[in-house]
Amino acid sequence: MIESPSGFWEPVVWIIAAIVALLIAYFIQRRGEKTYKKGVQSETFLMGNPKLSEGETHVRAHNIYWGFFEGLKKYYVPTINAHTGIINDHLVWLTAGIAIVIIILFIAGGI
Amino acid sequence: MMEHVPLNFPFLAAALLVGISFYILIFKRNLIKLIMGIGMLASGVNLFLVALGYRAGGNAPIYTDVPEGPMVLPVPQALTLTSIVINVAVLALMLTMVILIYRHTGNIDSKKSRILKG
Amino acid sequence: MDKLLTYSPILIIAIPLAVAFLIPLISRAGGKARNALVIASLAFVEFLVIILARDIYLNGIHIYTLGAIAPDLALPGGVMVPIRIILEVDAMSIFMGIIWATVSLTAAIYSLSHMARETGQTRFYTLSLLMVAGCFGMIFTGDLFNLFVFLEITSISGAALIAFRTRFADAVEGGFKYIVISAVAGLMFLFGVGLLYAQYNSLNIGFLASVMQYSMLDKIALTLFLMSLTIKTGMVPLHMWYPDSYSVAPANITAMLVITSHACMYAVFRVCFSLYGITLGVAALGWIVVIIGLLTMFVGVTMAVFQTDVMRFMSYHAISQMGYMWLGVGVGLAVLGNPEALATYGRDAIGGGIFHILNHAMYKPLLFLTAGALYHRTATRDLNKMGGLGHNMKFTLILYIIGTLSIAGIPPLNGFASKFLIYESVYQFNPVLAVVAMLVSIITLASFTKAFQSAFTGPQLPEYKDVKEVPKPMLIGMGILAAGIIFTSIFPGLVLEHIVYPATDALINQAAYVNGIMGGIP
Amino acid sequence: MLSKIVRTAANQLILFILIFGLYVIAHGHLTPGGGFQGGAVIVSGVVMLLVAFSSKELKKSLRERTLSVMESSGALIFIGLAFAGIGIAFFYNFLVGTPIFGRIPVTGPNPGDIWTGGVIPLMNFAVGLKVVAGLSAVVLAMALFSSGEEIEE
Amino acid sequence: MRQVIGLIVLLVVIAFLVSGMLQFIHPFGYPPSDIDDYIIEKAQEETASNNVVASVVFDYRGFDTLGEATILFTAVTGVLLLLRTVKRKEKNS
Repeated sequence: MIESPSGFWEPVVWIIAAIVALLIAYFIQRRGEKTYKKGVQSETFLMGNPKLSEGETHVRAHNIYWGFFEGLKKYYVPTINAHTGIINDHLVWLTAGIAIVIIILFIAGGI
Repeated sequence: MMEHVPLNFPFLAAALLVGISFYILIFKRNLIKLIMGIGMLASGVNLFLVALGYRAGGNAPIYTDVPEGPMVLPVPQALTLTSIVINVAVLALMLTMVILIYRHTGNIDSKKSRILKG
Repeated sequence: MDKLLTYSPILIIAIPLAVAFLIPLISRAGGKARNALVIASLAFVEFLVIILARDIYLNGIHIYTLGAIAPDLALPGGVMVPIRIILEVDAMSIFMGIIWATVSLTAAIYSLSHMARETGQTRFYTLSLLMVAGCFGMIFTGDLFNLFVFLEITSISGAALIAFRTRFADAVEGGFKYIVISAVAGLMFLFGVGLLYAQYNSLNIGFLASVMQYSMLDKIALTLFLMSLTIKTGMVPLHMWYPDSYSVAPANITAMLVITSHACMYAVFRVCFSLYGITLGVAALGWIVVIIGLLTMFVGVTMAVFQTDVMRFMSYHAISQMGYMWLGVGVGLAVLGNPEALATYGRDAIGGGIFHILNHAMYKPLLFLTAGALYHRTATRDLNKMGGLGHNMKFTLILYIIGTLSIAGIPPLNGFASKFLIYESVYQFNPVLAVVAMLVSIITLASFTKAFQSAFTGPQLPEYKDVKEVPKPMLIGMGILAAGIIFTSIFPGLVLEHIVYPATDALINQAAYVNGIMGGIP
Repeated sequence: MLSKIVRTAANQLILFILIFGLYVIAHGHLTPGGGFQGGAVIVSGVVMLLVAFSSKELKKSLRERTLSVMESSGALIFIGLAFAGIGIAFFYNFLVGTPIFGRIPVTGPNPGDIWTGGVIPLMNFAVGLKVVAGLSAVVLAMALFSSGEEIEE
Repeated sequence: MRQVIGLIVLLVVIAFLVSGMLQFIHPFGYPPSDIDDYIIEKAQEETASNNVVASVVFDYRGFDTLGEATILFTAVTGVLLLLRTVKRKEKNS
């Protein structure tokens, strides 16, 4: 039981609710189509083309979210270009961070 | 005896050493020069630490046949000793890794010898 | 028992050190004796940490003065200034200590069979124990220079362990980047320590906090501390070395390195809250940390989406999860000045950040260890070459699913509980921050679904037809962390009340930390 | 493997370097110096031998296994001395006032007495042993590696 | 571009360090010293050693020295770990 300023979170209640929802879904699915033939309808249909071998049908990692990457090229290209694996550039970032933070603290003052 | 040192000269020297070593770390691509820069950075910090402990006209803080007079602070000297040994250890490990990088990639340029990026 | 409790802060640091010095001699007797010694010492350290934690939650801060006439006498001889090195263990320290003891024991059990085929195991275990001791020293010490020394121990052993597989060029490169960054960061930290020593002629955190004036040199020192410690935690934009180094190490070492970066984050909290504390009553530092946290979350997760090296992918996710902690604690730091805001949502924000440290310290090592299990069987880290491994590695699949749901903050797992606290409290500080945090959580789930699909599901690839489940010790090591995740998920309120909020109050309450050292002296 | 003159000179000089290093270690609690400094002096002698003779020759007399055992024992002596005082506190100087190294010098300037310092001289010896073994192991390993020799496990 | 940014931030950092060193720190040779005065005064009867630096290194701050020796041990172990089994790798390849 976590009390937060505007709400609470109790996992046990959530789990019970989830189990109830699963049971309801299961009963709905029980009343579904009875004439489902497993062997035939679960095969991949490739427009009548010859069946591909295993490994060719597996979607490799670099194909997933390709569109996401293409859509955000404006953000991604400069970000990836900033990640030069050169150690000197990392140290430039460190020096720049020191300079920026010290200027901010110097301006902001304090007690 | 350097009783009257103008404008904190040793502290200024330490700060400038740190600055020069940062210049090396930023602009030198040769890994051996990079390690030299880290060594200079460590010597700048050690100079700063040891200069903190100096007391005008002080002797070394060792009572064996010491002449009369004030003694310089012992704690910064102990800190400097520790930091020197730590620096030696770090440099030894870095040089080992540079040897291995040279064995693998054939050069010690931080741009040409990198594999991981992005 | 009582004396053991008195000596436990030093024994927790000194026993791994002594065993590490002993291992090169013991290993003459064979590998089995060495491994048994390592596991036994780590289990004993775990036991000491647990009894010490129980006493601290009951009776408050423990201090241990090294070399004094009485260990719990902080100021011997009636002087007003602490002369010797003092270990000060409060609720926050022991919180990190519980995490570190558990994860190091888990990683050691895992490495029993993950490292079985490698050469140089004796020195591997020696360096692992030195890393354990160094991180415990960082967590428990109350002395700035001592913190620097143990930071260097952790960095050097970590660099040597990252480059453990010297037959690969990228491993050596990652180790070199790690040691260079650590050396520069350590020297910057030492420069800051020198600046504080020049003004107040002391190295003790509690004493310095009692005389801190926030002058110009203090500002320079604060900047050096912040930058030199946050670059070790992989904070954007100083994160670029982080995936390079963490992705090439053996998986059990990466699981430990994640907690060492958490220890550096603990040092940042210690400096900000306990050393400077109320004296920096300006919101500027808090806003700096908050903006850093947002950048860290967003850049980390977006860079992680398209990675194909599984360890590198998880390293970027580690960066992005660090952002949540920076966000929560930064909000608390920004409102440290005004008490009513701190009471309404600041304490909850800091508590959420610290609770997220606990959760992250359980599920991120679990995910790294599952990645190591994949590497153990397929001998590659490239997700493009994997596929259909779930058919044979069912237990690894289940553990990976637990870790994934937890890191993505899916109810009812513990990742959701801490993110819930962070969202709720940050929303009252500034709604935009909470929206960005939720967006980052969604992208996290999406990218982990990608890794899950490409590694475990799909048809059984011909080259992995006869791949087997990983051996038992690795499953046991991962199972301990999974059990911790399940427990924290079912009883979040219990953990929050008894472990997290004491740590939060120990951070906020600076006077208690100072009084732990300075005793009755006003 | 340098010329015969260099090797003979190195054979003679190593004695003096050893004696000077041991003096610096042994008087660490009276004069400037100590375990680290004296150990570094002795390691400079080892480096001189490494330059004069080849690393193959030196490997016959100094083996990494022996060096690592020496280093571990030095570290164990050091942490053991720290543990020995744990009855009062870790790193407590428990030898002050006892017959071995226990005499307390007169306050203020004095000529110095070797039997003072408590555990400090013993710790100096432990650290000196450790530094000698460790740094010579590093130098020897680097020399053997760059000359393509096998480095034992 | 990278050169310009590097130079600018470098100059900013150097300027802050030098200003701190010149203006705000105590004058060279006259440090605040209450801990060190106590140590210089009490070291002889507390640690029975003439060399105050040795008594600080091995008694007052002995834990740092243990860490320092540990760092040396760590570095030596790391070097010997990294330089292992080179011949075997060359044999395999």
